[in-house]
Amino acid sequence: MAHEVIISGFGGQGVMSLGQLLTYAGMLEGKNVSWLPSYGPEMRGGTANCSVIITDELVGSPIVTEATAVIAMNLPSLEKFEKTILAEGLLIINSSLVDSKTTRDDIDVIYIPANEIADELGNNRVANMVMLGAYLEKTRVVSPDSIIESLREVLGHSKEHLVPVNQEALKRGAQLVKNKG
Amino acid sequence: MAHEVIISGFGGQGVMSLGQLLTYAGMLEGKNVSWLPSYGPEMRGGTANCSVIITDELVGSPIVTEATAVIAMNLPSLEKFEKTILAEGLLIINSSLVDSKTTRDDIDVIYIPANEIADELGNNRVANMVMLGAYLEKTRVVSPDSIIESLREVLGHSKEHLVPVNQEALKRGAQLVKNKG
Amino acid sequence: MAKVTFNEDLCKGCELCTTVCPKNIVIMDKHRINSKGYHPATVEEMDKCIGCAFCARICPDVVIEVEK
Amino acid sequence: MAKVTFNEDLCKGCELCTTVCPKNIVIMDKHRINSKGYHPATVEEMDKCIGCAFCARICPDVVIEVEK
Amino acid sequence: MAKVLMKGNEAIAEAAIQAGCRYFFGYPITPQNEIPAYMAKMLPKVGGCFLQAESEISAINMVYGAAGAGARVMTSSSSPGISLKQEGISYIVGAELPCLIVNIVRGGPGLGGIQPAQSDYFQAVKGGGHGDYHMVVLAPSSIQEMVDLVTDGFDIADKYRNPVMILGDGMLGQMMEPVEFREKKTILPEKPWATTGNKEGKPRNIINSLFIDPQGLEDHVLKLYKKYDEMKENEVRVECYNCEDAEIIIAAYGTMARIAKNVIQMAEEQGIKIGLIRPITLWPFPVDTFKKWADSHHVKAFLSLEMSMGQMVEDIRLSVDGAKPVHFYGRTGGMVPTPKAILEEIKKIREGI
Amino acid sequence: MAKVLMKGNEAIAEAAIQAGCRYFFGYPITPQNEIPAYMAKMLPKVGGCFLQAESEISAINMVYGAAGAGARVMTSSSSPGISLKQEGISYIVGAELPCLIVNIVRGGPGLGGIQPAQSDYFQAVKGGGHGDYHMVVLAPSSIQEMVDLVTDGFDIADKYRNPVMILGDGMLGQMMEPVEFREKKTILPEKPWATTGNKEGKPRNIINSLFIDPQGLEDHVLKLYKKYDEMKENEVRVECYNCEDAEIIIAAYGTMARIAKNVIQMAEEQGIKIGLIRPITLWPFPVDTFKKWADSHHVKAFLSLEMSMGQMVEDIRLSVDGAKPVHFYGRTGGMVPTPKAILEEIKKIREGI
Amino acid sequence: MAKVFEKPKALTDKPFHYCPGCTHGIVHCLVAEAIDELGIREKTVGVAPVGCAVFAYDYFNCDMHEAAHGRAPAVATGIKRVLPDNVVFTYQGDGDLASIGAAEIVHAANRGERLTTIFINNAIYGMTGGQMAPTSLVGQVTTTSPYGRSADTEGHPIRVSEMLATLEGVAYIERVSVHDIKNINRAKKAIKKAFEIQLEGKGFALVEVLSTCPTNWGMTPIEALRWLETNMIPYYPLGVKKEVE
Amino acid sequence: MAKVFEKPKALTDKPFHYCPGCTHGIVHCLVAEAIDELGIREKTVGVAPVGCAVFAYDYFNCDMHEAAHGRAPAVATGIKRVLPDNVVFTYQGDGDLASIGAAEIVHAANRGERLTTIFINNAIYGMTGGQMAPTSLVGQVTTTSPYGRSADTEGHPIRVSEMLATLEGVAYIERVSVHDIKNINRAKKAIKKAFEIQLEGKGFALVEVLSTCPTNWGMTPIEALRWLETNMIPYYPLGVKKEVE
Ligand SMILES: Cc1ncc(C[n+]2csc(CCOP(=O)(O)OP(=O)(O)O)c2C)c(N)n1
Ligand SMILES: Cc1ncc(C[n+]2csc(CCOP(=O)(O)OP(=O)(O)O)c2C)c(N)n1
Ligand code: SF4
Ligand code: SF4
Ligand code: SF4
Ligand code: SF4
Ligand code: SF4
Ligand code: SF4
Ligand SMILES: [Mg+2]
Ligand SMILES: [Mg+2]
Repeated sequence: MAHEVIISGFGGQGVMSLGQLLTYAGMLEGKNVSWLPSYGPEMRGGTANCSVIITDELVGSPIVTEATAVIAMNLPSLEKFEKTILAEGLLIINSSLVDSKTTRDDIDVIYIPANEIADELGNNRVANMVMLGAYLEKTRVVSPDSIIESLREVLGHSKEHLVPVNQEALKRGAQLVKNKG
Repeated sequence: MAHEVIISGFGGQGVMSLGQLLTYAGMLEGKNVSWLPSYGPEMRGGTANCSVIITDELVGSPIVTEATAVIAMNLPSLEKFEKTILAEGLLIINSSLVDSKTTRDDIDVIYIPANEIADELGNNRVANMVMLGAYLEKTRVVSPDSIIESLREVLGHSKEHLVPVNQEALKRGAQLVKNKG
Repeated sequence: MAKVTFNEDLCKGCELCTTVCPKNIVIMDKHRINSKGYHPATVEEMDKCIGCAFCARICPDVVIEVEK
Repeated sequence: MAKVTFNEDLCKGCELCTTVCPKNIVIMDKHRINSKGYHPATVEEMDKCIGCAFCARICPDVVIEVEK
Repeated sequence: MAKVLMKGNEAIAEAAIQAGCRYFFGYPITPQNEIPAYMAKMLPKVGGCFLQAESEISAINMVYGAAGAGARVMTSSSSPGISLKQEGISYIVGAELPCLIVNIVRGGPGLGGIQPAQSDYFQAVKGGGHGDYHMVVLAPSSIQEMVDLVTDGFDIADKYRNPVMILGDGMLGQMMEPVEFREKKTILPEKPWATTGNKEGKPRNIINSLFIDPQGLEDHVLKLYKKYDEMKENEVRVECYNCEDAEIIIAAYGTMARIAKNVIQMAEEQGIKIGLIRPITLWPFPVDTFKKWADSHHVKAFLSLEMSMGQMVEDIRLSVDGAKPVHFYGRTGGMVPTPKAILEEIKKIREGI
Repeated sequence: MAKVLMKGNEAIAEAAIQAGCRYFFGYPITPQNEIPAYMAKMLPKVGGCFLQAESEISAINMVYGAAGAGARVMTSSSSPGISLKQEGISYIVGAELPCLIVNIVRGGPGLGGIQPAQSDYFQAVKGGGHGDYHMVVLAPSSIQEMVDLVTDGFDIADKYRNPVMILGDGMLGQMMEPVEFREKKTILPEKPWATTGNKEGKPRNIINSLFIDPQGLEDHVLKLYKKYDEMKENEVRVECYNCEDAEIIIAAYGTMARIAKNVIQMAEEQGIKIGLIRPITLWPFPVDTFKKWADSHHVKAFLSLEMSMGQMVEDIRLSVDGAKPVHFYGRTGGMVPTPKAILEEIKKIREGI
Repeated sequence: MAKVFEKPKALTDKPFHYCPGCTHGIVHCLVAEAIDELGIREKTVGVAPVGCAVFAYDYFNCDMHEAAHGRAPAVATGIKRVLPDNVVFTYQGDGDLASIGAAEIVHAANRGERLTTIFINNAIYGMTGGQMAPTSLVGQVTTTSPYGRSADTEGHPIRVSEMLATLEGVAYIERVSVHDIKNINRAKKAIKKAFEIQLEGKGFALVEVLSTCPTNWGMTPIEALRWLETNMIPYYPLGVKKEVE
Repeated sequence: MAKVFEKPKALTDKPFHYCPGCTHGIVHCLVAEAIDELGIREKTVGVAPVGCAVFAYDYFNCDMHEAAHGRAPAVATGIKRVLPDNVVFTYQGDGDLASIGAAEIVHAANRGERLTTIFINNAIYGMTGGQMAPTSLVGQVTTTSPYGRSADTEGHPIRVSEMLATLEGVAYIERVSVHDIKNINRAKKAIKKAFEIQLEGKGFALVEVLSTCPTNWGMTPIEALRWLETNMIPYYPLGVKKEVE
């Protein structure tokens, strides 16, 4: 199956790097992958997003116009992208920052208080990893191990100490889904 | 008949303005005319030339590649252009500056000691007009009056005093041809 | 008496205004978030304001109006 | 004793060399015309030449060689 | 008015002044230097302004500013200088400003040479600058036509708010021919969009080509292309000469078209029927004219004659669309094809038919 | 080597370094800024030199100097910046210097926008600069291909002593894909013509594009065109995908070709047979490939898909030469056609057949 | 109560798109106030650069041109030659004015064009994401000087005002800063004067404003003001560089 | 007898195409002598401009590049960065260097590129037939200033050396003239020094040479030298404008 995901949020919430980790992991698992960022001056303080495709088929356009999943880290992201989700697709909302609910009733929705969990973990920069944990648990696109391997690759040796907290964040996100499911 | 003339000499010998006068006169007489200068850095101190076409037909290319006449004010001009003259065409050589004779025997050649005559007239800048006088007498392309009218146009009122010497130069050139013919 | 008014939704929370107030009364309102997603600047003890307009002068987003 | 030599065919008759000779011996040869069509510069009273090379120094066309 | 004998370059300049052009920004380059020289002399006398810019880039951007301020304005240059203006031209199109740009083409590429050439055809008609855009490109082949097209060029520019280019060459710029300046009242159009100051109550005028939202930019480009469709509808100009029962039709513009006429005469003397299609607008290209003649049974082939390595020939092939063979003959780098050589070429084509 | 995930822009830079490029001169512009940033970081580590020039014009002229001095050298920019380089490109061609020029295209004309576009096609393949010339223009459609073509581009440039352009777009520059850097020994060719100093006894080397005698310039241009003929012979690259028994053949390059593959898949699911010709060299254009398929009875029509207002479509028409209808569909200004809309377009064409 | 500070009339209602704490906004306000105080809004034509201030045409409430990168002085020259009685100003960044547009500014200044130029020196290319500017300080890390600007290979930062002050056509050049209230007030005076110089037809006027780019400097806005004060001012001395009577 | 003056080895045998009395020829000779005296011919790469000296590549007996109009400093930068151990010089006219190429020279100078620039200021565009240069004097009649250059509309002539001397990267700038023997000898020293500065790696070096253009000034060569002396030198003071130790 082709996974076509949009990850979106404020600049600084780590949406770009989240997408890259996911793409990297897909590559490690031998899938065909692509990652495409939004770019432009609207990024200045505004929202940023990226499209990730992980598939066994060939990747044509890297643009995701019909998403199998959307990870919305803030309200503008939800508003902008919920309509792009395919019927029976997945929407993961960061309920720490988003009060609203989705208006779609033909999709699967998960609310994750990502910032709160990240705060609990003592590092609010891993909110994105909590979201990713949930996404992986739900879709099993790639294994969390591949994500951690990717993370090691990206962080480099000097930041090896950050791996455990990220690992933990992934787990907590997954846990939430398991509990609900 | 179409007259296609090349006028050539050192920069400063007035070959460009000679060509323009002839063209102007042709226009005054209701002919179709064109004037085309050589241009480029080789003019710097080197030779300059222009092509003049006076015809009742339409003027196509303003380039003269097969000349009905060549007016050669100096040696390099003779060497460069004598071969472009049509059989039975006309070559007028400024014998004041050109020692050599032409190598062509299928054309009409006139030798005019233009600078000497101009010196006699007390103005060595009218050597070109002496040559023109000869050319007109030979070909009757336009009338000397039209040339003078053109000259008046070009010189403007302030230089009206130069008209007589030019007129005289034309005559002297014509005279030489008459004497020979 | 003087008064400062914040066009709050324009505030980007840069905090520059807080550094120039001679009365030290301009603060960031950590309890609120404006439509842009920032904690906006505000004045709590308005009575201390002398209307010097320093806060307005340095605000890059022309958020502040001052009356005296 | 000094000697100046003109690579005559390169001369453009600009006359600059004639203005700098301390001995005033560089002149334009009005009787000859070189292949370029100019009256070339020349020295007539070579024995007066002191080999200062001023004429060569100012010549823009490197026409002149000087020996001493 | 009486005929006067004028150099092409000077005629362009005089025609521009008579057409109400009062601003000229340019930078020297051979073989078009008579244009700025004439402007420098004459513009101050009619209350205009000539300014030699520090470069071609500055010149085209001064034109941008002056055009935006509502002036009838022009610039001129030759090949390398026109290359430098490409960004500016793209901006002027994008901001929908009218102006006249003259290219007196010389041989390229690089510093090349200074003799006449037609090797900037692609640059002029396909767009040497970035983005989707077009300019009306006018190719006079006599000094009289140069004068007439300068006037028309300004009007077309104003009508569509788009730059217009005159594509000449060193020969047309340097040669002299009789020319008549037809008495014509120039009525400059109102330009309510010009930035002449924002009086209270009026909307502000903004000269701009930035559309950060891609949908906005696409809409803008579509608007430009609507204008291009109108230009294709209204502005195509072409001369057909001797085409009726011609066996081979030459296509040539500008200087080349003059030479083509000599060829036609020579051919006629030898009993060969040759016609000429002379595009006067190189863009919009006279596609329909070519189509029409391509459909005539007597026309066996086309021959594009160029002072370049084969550029216009592509537009002819696109127009003829395979209906008849389209041949090419050209010289480049400042070399001008001779009527004789062209006739040889034609004879070869006839043998092949 | 193992696969790595890389942004297109960074992949270009890394590929260049691996291909032995040690000199980069450029000027910032979105969406290609990752190229200079990568070069700034990496070149000093391999003994090379990165220099941010004061402008695109300076950058291309620094490239001219460095290439003449014998270096493997590149520059990159995006649309408005590439317009500014046109004079320089024409000089580099004229002086027969090898270099790589990258254009990560964005929407135009003018300042336009910064989203991906293909509207600089004409500029790249027809020659945005003055004079008769060509460049090999390579259009990758994946990051892996970008890497491969950068290497090949340098080699082609050296082989013919002519600049080579990589024509990408904002999407290819910004996206990430897995890429493998194939182990390849770079053997830089000898450049005896380079100006590295004139040792006694050797002939002097002169880098120049001026030929003041028109016959000399024409001879030079003919020499260039001989090289272009060789390039047409040797360097054409094209991918045919699904063309066997296709009813309609899409032509698309770069990003558009990726989307075309989605369309083909969608169409297949609906029982419609669509093929794709993907020119990899936009110049020399794969004329013969188009001719070949145009002659197949099963092919009813071609459709040029572009992120521009219809530019490559002209080269397709020239190739097909009337044998089959050639349609066009495009979006511009940063808008990217969706597979759905394209399929609609295809269905309309099928109805018309 | 009277208004002692409100949004100038010469600014539109459009909110600025600048990053939080970016001093472009302060300078916009000063320019607008000068226009208001001189009562010239209706006859002013502004020229926006390519740089973070590219949308200045949306902010200044007068007729505006958007110029190509670096070419604002040429565009403004074209406008001013056509409309000598209007007031024309340009607003340019340091990449725009000092790098790609170096020839244009030198020549507009040398010609003594009656223009008012606001030159924002923030020692970086803001809009394109933080590349080295000709004005970046030695040692400053940017995306294109990742090891810090090296005087040896990239040269020292260019002092544009000092360089232009050598030109005859220049009537007025001053360098100011906006890192605190005192300096903002001085900047305001300078900007107003630069318009007055144009109104008096004296020649070319330019105000260089030392500015911040918190985003690409990687600092908070407050840190950025301090960095400006501590690092930029010593290298770029404030004050009048030229003034003709 | 020994040769006290002969054609330098660093000149080819090709006769110059310059007009009679044009001082371009004198300066060529001085440059070639400096190269000979320093023994650097084999490692020197020259860059010719677009201007009357466009054919300099035919005259200097070393490897040469012909640059686009105004871009010689950029071309030279490209060469020098690739060949830091070679000696690179440019030869540019005043249209080339001071007008179209203003940005390139300012930035090459500011970067302190190790280049030697010979700048021929003849107050006119020679090659294109006598248009106004940025260095043309006020009142000077040219084809594009037919009523004489007006300071009011065209600005005062630009003093490039003084302007560039404000830049940190400049190691040496001197203005010289070639209107008489004494000055030619001074010019020779300056040109040689400008090469030495490069050999020592000190930074950017430029020698501005006041020159004549008898053809476009409409004077005899001798008159032209006097005009230079009487009119140009008072406006363009000779001497060292900058020199670092
Ligand atoms: C011809 C051209 N080159 C480059 C660019 C890309 N570009 C846009 S803004 C900019 C520089 C901005 O820096 P600066 O002028 O200092 O303004 P700031 O953003 O710092 O205010 C550049 C290089 C462009 N748009 N056009
Ligand atoms: C891009 C470009 N613009 C203009 C020209 C035309 N051009 C050739 S030389 C020249 C100026 C020459 O003047 P200068 O640099 O002062 O040199 P000089 O001839 O006086 O020695 C110009 C404008 C050109 N070749 N290329
Ligand atoms: S006006 Fe002055 S005193 Fe009042 S809040 Fe602002 S800065 Fe403080
Ligand atoms: S200066 Fe303005 S934008 Fe910044 S915090 Fe204060 S009010 Fe908000
Ligand atoms: S070397 Fe000196 S003395 Fe001799 S001719 Fe020349 S200038 Fe005169
Ligand atoms: S200076 Fe040289 S070119 Fe001039 S006249 Fe003397 S020898 Fe001849
Ligand atoms: S990037 Fe820098 S200059 Fe641009 S708006 Fe942001 S802070 Fe201001
Ligand atoms: S035109 Fe002037 S500068 Fe050029 S060669 Fe002649 S005299 Fe010298
Ligand atoms: Mg900046
Ligand atoms: Mg000059």
